[in-house]
Amino acid sequence: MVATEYYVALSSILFAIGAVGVLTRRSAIMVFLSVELMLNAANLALVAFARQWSGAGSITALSGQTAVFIILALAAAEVAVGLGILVSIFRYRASTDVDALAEIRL
Amino acid sequence: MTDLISLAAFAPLLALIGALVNGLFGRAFREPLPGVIASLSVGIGFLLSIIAFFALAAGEETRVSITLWPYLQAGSFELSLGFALDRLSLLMMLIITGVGFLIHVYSIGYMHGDEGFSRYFMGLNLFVAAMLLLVMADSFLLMFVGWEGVGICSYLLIGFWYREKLNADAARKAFIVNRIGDAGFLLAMFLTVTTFGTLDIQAVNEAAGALVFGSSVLGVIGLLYLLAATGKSAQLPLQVWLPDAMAGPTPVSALIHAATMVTAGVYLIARVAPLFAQTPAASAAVAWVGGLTALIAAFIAFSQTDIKKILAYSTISQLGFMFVAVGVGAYWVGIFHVFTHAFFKALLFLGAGSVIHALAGEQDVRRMGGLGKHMRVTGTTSLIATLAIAGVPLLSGFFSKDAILAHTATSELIADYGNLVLYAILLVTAAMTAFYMFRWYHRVFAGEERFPKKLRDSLHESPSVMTLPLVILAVCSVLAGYLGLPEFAFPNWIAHWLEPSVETPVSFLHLSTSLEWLLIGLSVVAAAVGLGLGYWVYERNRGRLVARLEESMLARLSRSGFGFDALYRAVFVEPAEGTASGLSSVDTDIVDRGLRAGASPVGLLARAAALLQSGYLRAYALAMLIGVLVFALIVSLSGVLS
Amino acid sequence: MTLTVILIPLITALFLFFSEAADPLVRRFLGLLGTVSTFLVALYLPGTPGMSSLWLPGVNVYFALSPDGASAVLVLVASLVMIPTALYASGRVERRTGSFLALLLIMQAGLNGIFLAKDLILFYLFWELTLIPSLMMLGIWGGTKRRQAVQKYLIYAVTGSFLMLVGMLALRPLSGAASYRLEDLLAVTPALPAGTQLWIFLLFTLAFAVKLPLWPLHSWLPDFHEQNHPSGVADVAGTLYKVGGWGFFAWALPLLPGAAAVVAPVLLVLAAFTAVYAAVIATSQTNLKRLLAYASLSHMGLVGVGLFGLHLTGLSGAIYLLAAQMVSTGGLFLLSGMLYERRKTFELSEYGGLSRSAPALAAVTLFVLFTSIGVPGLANFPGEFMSLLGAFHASPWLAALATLSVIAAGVYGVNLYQRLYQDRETQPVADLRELELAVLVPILAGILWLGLAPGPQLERIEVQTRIIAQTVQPGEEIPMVTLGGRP
Amino acid sequence: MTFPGPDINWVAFTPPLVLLLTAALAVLFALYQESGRLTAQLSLLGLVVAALFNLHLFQVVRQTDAFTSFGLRYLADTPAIAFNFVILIGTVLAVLMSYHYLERADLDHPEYYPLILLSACGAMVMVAAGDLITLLLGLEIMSLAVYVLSAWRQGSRESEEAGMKYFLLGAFASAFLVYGIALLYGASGHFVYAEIAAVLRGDGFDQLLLATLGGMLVLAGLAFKAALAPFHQWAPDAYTGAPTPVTAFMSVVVKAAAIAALLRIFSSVFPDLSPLVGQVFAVLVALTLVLGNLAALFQRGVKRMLAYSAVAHAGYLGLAVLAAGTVGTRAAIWYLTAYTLMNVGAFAVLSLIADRNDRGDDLERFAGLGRMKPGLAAALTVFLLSLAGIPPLAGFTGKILVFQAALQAGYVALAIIGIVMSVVAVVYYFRVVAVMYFREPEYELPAISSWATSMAIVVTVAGTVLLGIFPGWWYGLLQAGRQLLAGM
Repeated sequence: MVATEYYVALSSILFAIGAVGVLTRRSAIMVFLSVELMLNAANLALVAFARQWSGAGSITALSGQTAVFIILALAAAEVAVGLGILVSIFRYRASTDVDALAEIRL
Repeated sequence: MTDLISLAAFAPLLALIGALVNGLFGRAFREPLPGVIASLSVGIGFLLSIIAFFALAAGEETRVSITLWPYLQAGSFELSLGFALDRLSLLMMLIITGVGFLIHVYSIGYMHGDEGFSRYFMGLNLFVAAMLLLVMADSFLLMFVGWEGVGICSYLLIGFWYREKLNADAARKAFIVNRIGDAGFLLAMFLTVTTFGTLDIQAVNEAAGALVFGSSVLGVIGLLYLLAATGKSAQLPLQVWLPDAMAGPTPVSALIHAATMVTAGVYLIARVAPLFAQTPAASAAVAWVGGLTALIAAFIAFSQTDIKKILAYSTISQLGFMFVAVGVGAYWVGIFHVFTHAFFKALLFLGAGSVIHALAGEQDVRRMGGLGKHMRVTGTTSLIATLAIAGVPLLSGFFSKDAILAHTATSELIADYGNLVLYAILLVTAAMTAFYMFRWYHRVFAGEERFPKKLRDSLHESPSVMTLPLVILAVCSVLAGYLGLPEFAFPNWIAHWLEPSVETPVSFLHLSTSLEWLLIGLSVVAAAVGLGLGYWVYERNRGRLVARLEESMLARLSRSGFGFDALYRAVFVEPAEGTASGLSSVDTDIVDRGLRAGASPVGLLARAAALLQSGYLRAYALAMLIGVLVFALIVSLSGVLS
Repeated sequence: MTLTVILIPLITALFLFFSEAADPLVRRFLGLLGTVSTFLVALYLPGTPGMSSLWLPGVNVYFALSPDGASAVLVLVASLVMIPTALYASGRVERRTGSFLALLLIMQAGLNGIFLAKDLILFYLFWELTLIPSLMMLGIWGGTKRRQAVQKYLIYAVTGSFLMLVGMLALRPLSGAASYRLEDLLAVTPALPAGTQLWIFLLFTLAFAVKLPLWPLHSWLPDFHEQNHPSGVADVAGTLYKVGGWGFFAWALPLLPGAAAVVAPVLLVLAAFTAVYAAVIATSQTNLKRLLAYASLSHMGLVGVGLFGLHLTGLSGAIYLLAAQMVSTGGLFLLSGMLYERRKTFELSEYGGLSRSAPALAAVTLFVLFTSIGVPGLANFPGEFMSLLGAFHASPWLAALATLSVIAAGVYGVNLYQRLYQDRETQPVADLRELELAVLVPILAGILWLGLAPGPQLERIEVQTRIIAQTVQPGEEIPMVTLGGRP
Repeated sequence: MTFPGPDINWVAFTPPLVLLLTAALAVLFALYQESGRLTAQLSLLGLVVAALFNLHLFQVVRQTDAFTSFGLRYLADTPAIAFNFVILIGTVLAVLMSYHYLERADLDHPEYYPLILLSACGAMVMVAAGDLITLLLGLEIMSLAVYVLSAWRQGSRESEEAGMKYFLLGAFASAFLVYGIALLYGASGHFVYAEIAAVLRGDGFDQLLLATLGGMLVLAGLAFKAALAPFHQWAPDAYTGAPTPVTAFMSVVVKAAAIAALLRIFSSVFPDLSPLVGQVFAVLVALTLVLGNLAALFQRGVKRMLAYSAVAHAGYLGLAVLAAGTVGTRAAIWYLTAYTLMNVGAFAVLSLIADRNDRGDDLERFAGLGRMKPGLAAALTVFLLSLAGIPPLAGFTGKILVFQAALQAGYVALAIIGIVMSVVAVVYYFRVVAVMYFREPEYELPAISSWATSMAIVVTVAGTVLLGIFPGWWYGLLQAGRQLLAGM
């Protein structure tokens, strides 16, 4: 059986990639997708931990797994709202460049 | 008896009421009324003082305390305002109210027609009230109330004709110089409290008597009181204000700057005689200050040309004599000279006032002369006063001055501090006094008429309201001395009278009768030399010698008042003004700017903080990520370290 | 009863805010009604019971007021000064008089609160509350450079007071006191460790030194006075609001005696220096209001001298001087307003010889000036004397230094009088008007009252003085002074 | 495997439930409406009903005991109920502010009010959350609605920029939060605060590093919502760009919920983590106080100044959070109550002065306001002075409480930093007052009349003043009943 540490390591790498993506991509869509990657990295960690805790008691293990479902649902809701705003912006600016969103400053 | 003595306590109140009435309603009164009110208030005070005086003389007790009301009182704090009427203070009261009354009456004539008539009498009455307070006080604090009070009245009256800048300047100078002395008085009180725990004069005197002879704290207290006294009595180094103070109306000069206020310093030292008797050092300082002042002022008086300034320097010089007296431990002698001086100096000033009145304001003796013929009463009375102050035997000044000389020569208190040198100085000064007073009289009343011819016809003797006081004062100037005939051969009333008030263990060398007569003879010689020299220089030599000496160093030194004004201007006034304006710019430019500069980094930081908000989303994300990474780093490091 | 001296001005202020459209006489009546009735209540205040009710339960702040001792004295004197001040304001402030009077009365309420508060946080509340009306008066009715003056004043005042708040708030948790009430704090705070006492005391000092004010934290003062409304009314209020000395006296010294003993010598040096420094600067001022500002700064230096000598006599004297200078300095500012009304300037070079056309004004000015420079028999003297005497016990040399300010005071006092009223006569001016006379009578009465019979008020002040003396030097016998009578 | 039946205590979450139902109903109405007036009125009704339920809940809690639902996942104790009141007040005020504003700004769409209600509902869930997942749910319900609201001004570059920034950064922060939750779960095996704390305190616990790391990430996620530096940078921009009523709503309700969550976590889970967490949080608070206040100092736009000031106030709340579990919780609630009143009040006045597109909030525009609109100027003065912490207004008492809390927790240096920054704050708040009263009018202001906004202003002024003079009443209520998780 693969040790939990490996899953967690993988998840943290995914999380880091997501974070770097947020910082480096200029397209709002790509930024958002990077965030999704980070959320799913967390989901991976949760699942891995849930398996680790499966010996400790049914509720403990299950709660981790159910949390993943809730987070998935939340991510989906975020997509809905985020894309809505994005579309609205795109309609007026014809661009999704986040660096263009710098008119309010100082 | 006590009740009769206590009547005197109403004297200052009466004067105060007089001042209030004139101050509030004076402008509504017609001319003589304010003067009458003022004179009456002082005159009644004089009567009360006389009653109290005789009551005290007749009674058993030598001191009556009257408590007015508690002043500073809280818990064991206690300071009641109260009067102490004893032989010394009652004598002073007699002088103040008596001479004061005469001068008030004189002023009715002198100030005739002045637009500030009622204001003048308000000031004069207020002065009498304050001066009475000063001498009647039973504590240093109340004495200080009077002390500052007379200073303020002096200020008001010197600057009476305030629209002349010179007069206002003179008043200001007098006030400020006096304030220096007052600061000394304050410090003296502080040290008195910390040393004795009380400000009650009698208690301090008793406690001081119990302290070690010559203890340094007593010396310091003595020196501080001396500082106070030099301010009020125009002694070195604070004498500079008195000549300028002549800017006030002449009766004011007579009352305040000759007869009463300026003697407050002498009174103060006599009042704390037991304290000074315990400290030869401070006493010697008093005596030496007095001696040097007497000499220098007499020297300056030689060359003055203002009829009043000559008298002012004479006053300073005579006050020097008094200081010597109280400095050598002869306290009653000091008061005795205060007493006689009050008459003849007031008389001299009033005479001068009469002259100025007659000459329509002329004050320069170079434009006078020969006035005796035109103003017989003024001339005669002035002559009496001149002879009295010159120390001509059998007149009052002779007795008091001789007593000072004799006691200086025989003082044991300051025997270690060169009392014989001091005696020599005083003897010379006595001769000088006779000389310059002769000059004064001669320049004004005798010799050729140097005033403008057109004045000649209008020349007149002053009205009787002015001459009557002159006559009374002249009589006193003759007789006052007989109250204090030389002790060794004659009955001396004043020494006996004052003894309970100024009793100290100070003793004087007991001389043989012939030596005493020798000392008297020396005094007579000094007066004679001075007068004779004066006669020769001004009558026989017709001033030619003087004219030749006019440009000599000494003459210039004398004319410039020994250069004190210039010196003080350069050493104190200008540096002080410079410091003031310098500090003023330091305050706005350095202190203020400095604090503002201290706050300026806040402004820079604020702009920097605003700049952090770049507007770029990815920069914000970076900041968040850095935050999280730093968190993680801290946690991991702590994990590794632990 | 105690609360009424705060409520009356507040309620009057409320009416005044809405009196802008009313007849000027209505405003004057309201102003007089508020101030006079406050004064009357203040007269009966000493000896009445205080109040104490829980105000903020979480941190145990009590709404505790008590008119004991010095509190009642200061309330009484401040209320007296407020009567002529309000009266004069009603006649001299041209724009939005109602609001001005309202702010004035709010200040009065705040001041009374400052003096009466017996809870540390409540004290702070009133302390800060009073700042706002004072700022508004300066900002709305002030001169052309008022905004700079406001900013400076605000920053100085707030920096000090906010830091003090930290010290105050720390006091209870660190000492374990039951509440912020004075009595509860007094029971435990003197036992705090020296280090703790020290930093809290320093925070207190910052605020109180700004408001005393003490060199070098005084820079706001000259600008504050120079820029305030030319009637001088706001300056009077500002003068009453110089309550730093009260802060030290009522709170910092008794609560933190250990630190007080350490810091007071330093503060004594600063205070003595301030007294002389300001008096010397005053001699060179050519603007009437700046001159008065520095003169009052010098007085506050003397208040400090009395306080930091930590001696019974000086402590009582300092508070007495604080009360007395309210009347004398207040009177001078009102007189400056009257002069301004005649000449439309504060530059002394524009004045001269006014004594001829306005003798009564001249006489009153001289009288108040003499009071201000500490002439005995008048209001300032007893306090000044006792302050210096107290300091003399602690340090004769510093007291002597501070005494030099007496001389400098003489200089600026008579200089000022000469430049205003003596010398060559300038354009004649009107003498005192009826309103002005009415304004000045209470001031003169106050000067005589405080100058001639300080005994009863000093007795009240001493109640608190003893507390300080006992906590600062426990066990040590305070040398009692018999200033007169036979020991 | 046995599954215990759900332990649902419906009374415990009646207030958010009412809001949820009202929101749903309002959305239905919205389908048939052009104007938002009806939905606004319905929302107000719902809010009032929710408040009544909350009041009832409060009475029950005072008389009996705090109660829970879903195990320890939903807590209805005194703090939660008090927070509910704060949220309800903030929401009512925001609705009142929006009532005429939306019409004037041409933003009047009926969906606006349901979104506000949903957001408030999410905030209430967050406040009551007793476990990390409930917390996350509440946070997302609240945030998603607010993202939309801040971008409400369609076609406005600022508003859309605000919405987009807020959304993207918010999602980014949520990722941290979620990852933190995962790590905490990994370390302890639980999501419920009480259970996590029990595990952490248990014998043989050896995952402190992992748990602390998780705690830090959770902290970062919540710090974002509370706008604590360095996670605050979205706030000034979003606050500036969003329509003013939304800004007001965000700055109080979102902040209240985030602070509530922080308080719960700080009083249950964090005490058992490494003490580093507290220290790191203190640094965040200090940073927030410094950056927020300093950046506000030179702002020319009043709205942006208030935006930065809102950041700064997160710092003051942070002072109370440091003392969570003891006096801190009550201090924070009290402060938030005052803050809600004065901050919304200030924005409400601003909305009556600025142009319809929120432009024209320059300082110069306020010149002479004291003369032109004395009532508005006086109200704004009250709010600004209260924000500055000047007695006897509510902000002053709040300041006393939070500083007292921080000092009691031993953070003396932090308190001094905070108070120094308060001095800076007084300067920028008072500058507005000075401009209003000390200068002559320069601009012609639009004549805007709105009874709803005026009512909001009257209520907030009254609240700010009364709460300042009589602070004991509300604080006394906060002391009643029990605080769950405290001191665990």
